[in-house]
Amino acid sequence: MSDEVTAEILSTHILDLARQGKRLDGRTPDEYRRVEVEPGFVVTADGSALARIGDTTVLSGIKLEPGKPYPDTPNAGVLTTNAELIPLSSPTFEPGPPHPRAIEVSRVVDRAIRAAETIDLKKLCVTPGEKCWSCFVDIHVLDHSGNLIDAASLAALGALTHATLPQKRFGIAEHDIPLAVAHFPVECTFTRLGETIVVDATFDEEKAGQGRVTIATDEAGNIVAMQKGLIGAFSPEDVKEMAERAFRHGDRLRAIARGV
Amino acid sequence: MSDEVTAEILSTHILDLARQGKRLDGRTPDEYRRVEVEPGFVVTADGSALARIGDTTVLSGIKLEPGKPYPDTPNAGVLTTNAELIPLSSPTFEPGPPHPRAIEVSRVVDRAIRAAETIDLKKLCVTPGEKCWSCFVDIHVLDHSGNLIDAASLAALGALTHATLPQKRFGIAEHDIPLAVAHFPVECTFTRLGETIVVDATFDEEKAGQGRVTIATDEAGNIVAMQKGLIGAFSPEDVKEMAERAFRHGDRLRAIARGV
Amino acid sequence: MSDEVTAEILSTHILDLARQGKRLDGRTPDEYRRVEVEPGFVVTADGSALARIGDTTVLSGIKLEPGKPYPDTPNAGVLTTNAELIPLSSPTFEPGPPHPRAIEVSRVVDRAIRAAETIDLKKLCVTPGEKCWSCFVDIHVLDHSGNLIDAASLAALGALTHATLPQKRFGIAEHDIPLAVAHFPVECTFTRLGETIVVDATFDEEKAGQGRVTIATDEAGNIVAMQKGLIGAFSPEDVKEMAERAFRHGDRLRAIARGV
Amino acid sequence: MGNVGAKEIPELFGPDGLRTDGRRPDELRPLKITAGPLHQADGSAFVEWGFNKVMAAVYGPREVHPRHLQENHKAIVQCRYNMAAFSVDERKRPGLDRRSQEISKVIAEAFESVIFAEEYPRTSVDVYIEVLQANAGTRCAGVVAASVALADAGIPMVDLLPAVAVGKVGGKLVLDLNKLEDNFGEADLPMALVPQSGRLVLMQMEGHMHRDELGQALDMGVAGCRGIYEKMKAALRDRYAVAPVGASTGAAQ
Amino acid sequence: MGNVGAKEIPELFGPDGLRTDGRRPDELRPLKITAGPLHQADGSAFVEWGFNKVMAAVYGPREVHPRHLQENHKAIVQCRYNMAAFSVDERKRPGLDRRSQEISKVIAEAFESVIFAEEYPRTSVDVYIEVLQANAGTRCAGVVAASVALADAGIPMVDLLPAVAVGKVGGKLVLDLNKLEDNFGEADLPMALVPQSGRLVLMQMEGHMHRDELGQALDMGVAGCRGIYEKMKAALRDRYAVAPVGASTGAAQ
Amino acid sequence: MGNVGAKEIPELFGPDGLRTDGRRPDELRPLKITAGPLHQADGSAFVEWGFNKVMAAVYGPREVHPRHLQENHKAIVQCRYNMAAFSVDERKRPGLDRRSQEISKVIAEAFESVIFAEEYPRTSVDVYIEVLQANAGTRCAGVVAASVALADAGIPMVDLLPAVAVGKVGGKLVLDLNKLEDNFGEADLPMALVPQSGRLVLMQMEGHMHRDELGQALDMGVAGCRGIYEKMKAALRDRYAVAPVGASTGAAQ
Repeated sequence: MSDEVTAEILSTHILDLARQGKRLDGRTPDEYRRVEVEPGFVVTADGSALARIGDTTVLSGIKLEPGKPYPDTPNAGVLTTNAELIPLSSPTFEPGPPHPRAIEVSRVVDRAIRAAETIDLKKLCVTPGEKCWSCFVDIHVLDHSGNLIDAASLAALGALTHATLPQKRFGIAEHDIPLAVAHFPVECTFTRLGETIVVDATFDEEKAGQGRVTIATDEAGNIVAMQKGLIGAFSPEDVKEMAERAFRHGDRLRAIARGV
Repeated sequence: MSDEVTAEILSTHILDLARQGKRLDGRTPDEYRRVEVEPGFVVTADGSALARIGDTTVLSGIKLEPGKPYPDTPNAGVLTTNAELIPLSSPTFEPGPPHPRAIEVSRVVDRAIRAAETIDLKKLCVTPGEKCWSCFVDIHVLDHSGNLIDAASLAALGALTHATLPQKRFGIAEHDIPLAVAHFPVECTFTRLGETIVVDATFDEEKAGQGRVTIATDEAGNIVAMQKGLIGAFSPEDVKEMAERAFRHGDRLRAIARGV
Repeated sequence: MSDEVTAEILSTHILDLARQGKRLDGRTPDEYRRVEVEPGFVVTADGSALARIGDTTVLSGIKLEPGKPYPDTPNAGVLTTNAELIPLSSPTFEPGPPHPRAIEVSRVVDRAIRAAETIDLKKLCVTPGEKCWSCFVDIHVLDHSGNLIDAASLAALGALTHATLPQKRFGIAEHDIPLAVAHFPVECTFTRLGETIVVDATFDEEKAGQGRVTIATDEAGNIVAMQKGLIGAFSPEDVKEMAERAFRHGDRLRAIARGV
Repeated sequence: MGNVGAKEIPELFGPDGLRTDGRRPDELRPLKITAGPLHQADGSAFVEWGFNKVMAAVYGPREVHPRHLQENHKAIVQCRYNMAAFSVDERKRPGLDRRSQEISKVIAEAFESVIFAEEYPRTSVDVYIEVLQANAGTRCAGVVAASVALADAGIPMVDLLPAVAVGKVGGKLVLDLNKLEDNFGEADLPMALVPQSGRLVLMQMEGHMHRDELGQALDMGVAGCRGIYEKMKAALRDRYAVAPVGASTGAAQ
Repeated sequence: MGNVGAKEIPELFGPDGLRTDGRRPDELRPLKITAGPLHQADGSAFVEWGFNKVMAAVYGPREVHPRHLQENHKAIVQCRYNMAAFSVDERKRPGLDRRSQEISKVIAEAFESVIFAEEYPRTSVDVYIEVLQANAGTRCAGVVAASVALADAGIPMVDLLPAVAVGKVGGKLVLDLNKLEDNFGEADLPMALVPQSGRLVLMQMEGHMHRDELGQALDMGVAGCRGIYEKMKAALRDRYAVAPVGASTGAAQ
Repeated sequence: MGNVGAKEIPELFGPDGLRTDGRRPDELRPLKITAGPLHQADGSAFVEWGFNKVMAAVYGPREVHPRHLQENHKAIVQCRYNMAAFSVDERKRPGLDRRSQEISKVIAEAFESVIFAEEYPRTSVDVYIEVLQANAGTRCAGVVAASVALADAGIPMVDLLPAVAVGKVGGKLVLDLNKLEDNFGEADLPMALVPQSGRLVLMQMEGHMHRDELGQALDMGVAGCRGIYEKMKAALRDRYAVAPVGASTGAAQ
């Protein structure tokens, strides 16, 4: 039996189960796999966290370096988010320049961090128009069993939450100080399986899926980012319902990422 | 019938007609299609023009930015010409890094602008060796029905002719001033069809063609650039004759590009 | 007979000969082909040499330019080695970005030059942390008949030995002075053919080979770089024996490269 | 969005409650759609929307490049959303940046959600969007242009795809942000609607929108899309009115 | 190595002859090997060695990409050694630099020297090494991790490949350089051993080592490799002890 | 050309009417052509012309890379004109810049105009030109070298392709510009001639040349080409004189 046929049969089965509100691994449609965030995994980073959602594993590391503000935001530091979907993490990833799906992951995570004003970029400005801190959020996917965006978002938030400004390394001050994190956005991703919309899809569910929506919420009741992806369609009512579910999951995920 | 065979038959037909001094669209060998230049098409550019030669459409936009003179020309501004043969404009263009034929278009247009001293680059120098204006001539092909070089040259000249130095945008002066255009080069391109040499070849004529020669002339009787391209050969007598034809067409094309 | 079969037969023959201590071109296992180094081949370079080992020809050119020290070595000039395995030199090389085998050649040559402290980089520092000389060693392979690393190393050493600091070109002083070369590393490369290990393998021997070891020695009895490459294995005893052979050949090769 | 540390926020509503360009909160900018302006493409459209100028062309169904992307049971949609160097205030370096690549991806997925892809296995429908002059809302203008170009090319689809952004400006929801509003607003929510099913196939959002505002924002966007839908249909009608079917086929190719 | 013009060289041995981290000259840093931590890869291993953290994964034998590299009579080994941006003090730009490409090449060749490649013609065995935290010796840690990952993936090999560097520091030969020793030492000689044959399949060297020292350095490295070999075998035994063969197959895939 | 804003123009003619290097206006620089210096290439040539040093090699007809460029009814010519980093005063970054790509294109087209391409369908004739030392006129030197290399490789052609530039310097037309004349001259018109037919297959021009001067410039170039043609034929005769046909075939491969 070819891989294509096997995949087709598996997808059909997943959709059949979904019709009955069931999932292959026994979860309900609104249930996440086990979620863990382990901060401080990499000591060479100025902040780091390993996030696990089921078998999906994503590592994020923060680096802060002296930089120069962008001309149009002279009073703000610079934030750069980069996701590497390295071929180590999945048979579906190939070496080479960043694939659009890697770019999408990094941009959706970046958008939530930026829009939520997770870190106050103004505080990263040293001399307006001249000197600032550049904050790099690097995301390294290690094991891809589905739902990369949520895992990447948790890893990034976990890494930022525990990051320090390396003032000592750059001879700026005697001591490092914590990077001030002001807000805590988390992404929550939904996948359509027929008329059922499940949260935290596995890799196989993503392949069977008919559209994906990610909703990032903050701790104050705001939606800070959304992204519809893949082939499929959602009604406005679907979106409203997913948003409410995203807020419910958000509180728990946020607590895990912050380690509180 | 395969595409290749159809193209072969069309080329044979075009060459047969050429032997009788005729062309597929009824023109004489020395006749251009309808030529139009519409300046100011894009307001975000500091100068712009849309050039149409028959169904061929090319848009050029000028951008002027503060820059730094090249070390070997400390008293001159910097001119950069770039042509994008975007896949929107022809089934024969593919996405990706610039193809040699795109590079050729931009370099041939650039050569004429530069050699004719179209704009006095010394006037774009602000502080010798330190500060100058960088002038970008970007050429965007929208519809490729043949004779891209002439259309690109007309669009670029039209855009330069109506460009302004954006002194206000960069806080250099209260008012913008026109970019001083000193000379008006235009390119005129010929294609060999058997022993007949036609001007302004269509896409199909280019495919049937046996060599191409572009001759750029200025308003003072000078040849400022030439380029022989594609597979084919021309005698010195052919070149002399084409040059005379280029001067004849040049006056009319120049007037259209300048809008006078 | 396919190319693959021909190559297979040739390789078998080479290995058969090696078992008897013989080689296709009549050399003994420890014998180099004719070695020549012609300095000053290119006058546009600040130093240059053409190295020939049998039919293998490699040209190296040195360029010295004002630069900036690396932040972690503020008191030293910058050395950059680059090898181009251009498609002109072999049917097995293709155009495009540097292939790992080109990177390996440049890095192995660079490692020997750098580790041997061939040029005292501190003397290339002009103003600590601010200004220094950047020394570019460019290696251009012209004819690849095997043993590129040794030929590249000889060409680079020959070019450095005769290089001058172009103080005049950059208006730094009235006169150019010689680039001070302090040490003279040469690489010596071995190839396993069964249990025989030959020096200076030809292209065909390299294809039949079962592993390659390069050992760079200086004039003072030091090993300054080593590199095992290709598929194959060597015992520590093999390595010790090759090192002794590398020292023996080193003295002669060094003299040829220095032209003394 | 994203203008942290930038200059002071200007006033975005007049005393009459109208916007800086005189529009009501739920009013679209002027929109002009021309179907079939290009001769080489299999289908094309030109959209002038506020101060945006966007050209779209469609080629296909045709052979897939690069070949390994080919799918055995359906056509794929490949999209290239590109901004001309001179389309923005500060010259943009030619080539696709990360933003353009992301937008290309979500637009391709939006169209692949409405095209009858199974009818053309092993082919590609190539959608090219060129932003010639940008002034906020280029991705929606691109979707509208590409959708009309797809229809012009005769690609079978469930429906046309009207698209528009809803934003939050000075605490209020407004339709179809202009550049000033985009720069200084609190949220931007572009979307593309399948009018026939009432479902969204493209949706992105960035900024701050309270959970209570989402429903109203979506409703405003859907209503806006329905208005745009009419203009899209009219543009296609005009195209055929000018050139009857037989002739237009020639012109479009 | 390579720190010409850098700051003063610190003291690298204590009065007791021990190294800055308290090790004897021929003593390894703490080494922990975990086989099979990843779920997608066909085989994987995680190595914590001193302050290094390196993950390796193996996929294959599988179809060759790009196709033209395929060989008719054997499998090829493709290796990608990569450093995460945050694995070093100064952020590393993502993507393979020249050093990573060279290391990838010599590691691929080392494994191709021990794999029974003829058993899988026209396939590729893909070895991915990700350095997550670097502190001198990452290529050797990568070889050790990749070797265990290959075994975990069930790829038939002559033997495992233990690897370690010997260095020269303050004029003395030492095993398994740490970062300080690597920065200020006189020579670095990483190697990988086939324990069964006693031969080396990876060897690089940089610095100054007198001809009389080479023999001792190689012997020290070989002895070090033999110690590492035992830990590699133990890690694979632990892997099967935790999950019996049937179960582990599932977990590894 | 192109030295707008540069230093003052030096005197380019002596009181005797001779040029800075002592040549008459229609006199070539010293030209030495060596056929067949390389061993790997199917054909090769080395040209020393004034202070230029240019090597050319030809491979083919052989399989086309990349494959999709293959043509069913003829061979294609692929050309790569490249300048070594050290060939010019200021070090050139390795790799093909836009100028090199343009020159590669027009040279490939020139040779494709004279090769009997129909004899080798579905193949490529690959022409590699390496400028090792540059001093004005490298594209013409490259064409001369490549043409001899093609003959050395036994590729059937209508004729050899001599090439030379005519320039305008201090208001006068001169043959074969040197570097000073190229930097400070008013026009540069490189061309390549098919002696047999008297037609040009390569021609570029940049600068200012009055319409009345063109005829004389072309005539001067054609005459120059005819002189170079003799030297090219002599180089090929020397090649066979040294090594008789049977032996040379081996040496060239």
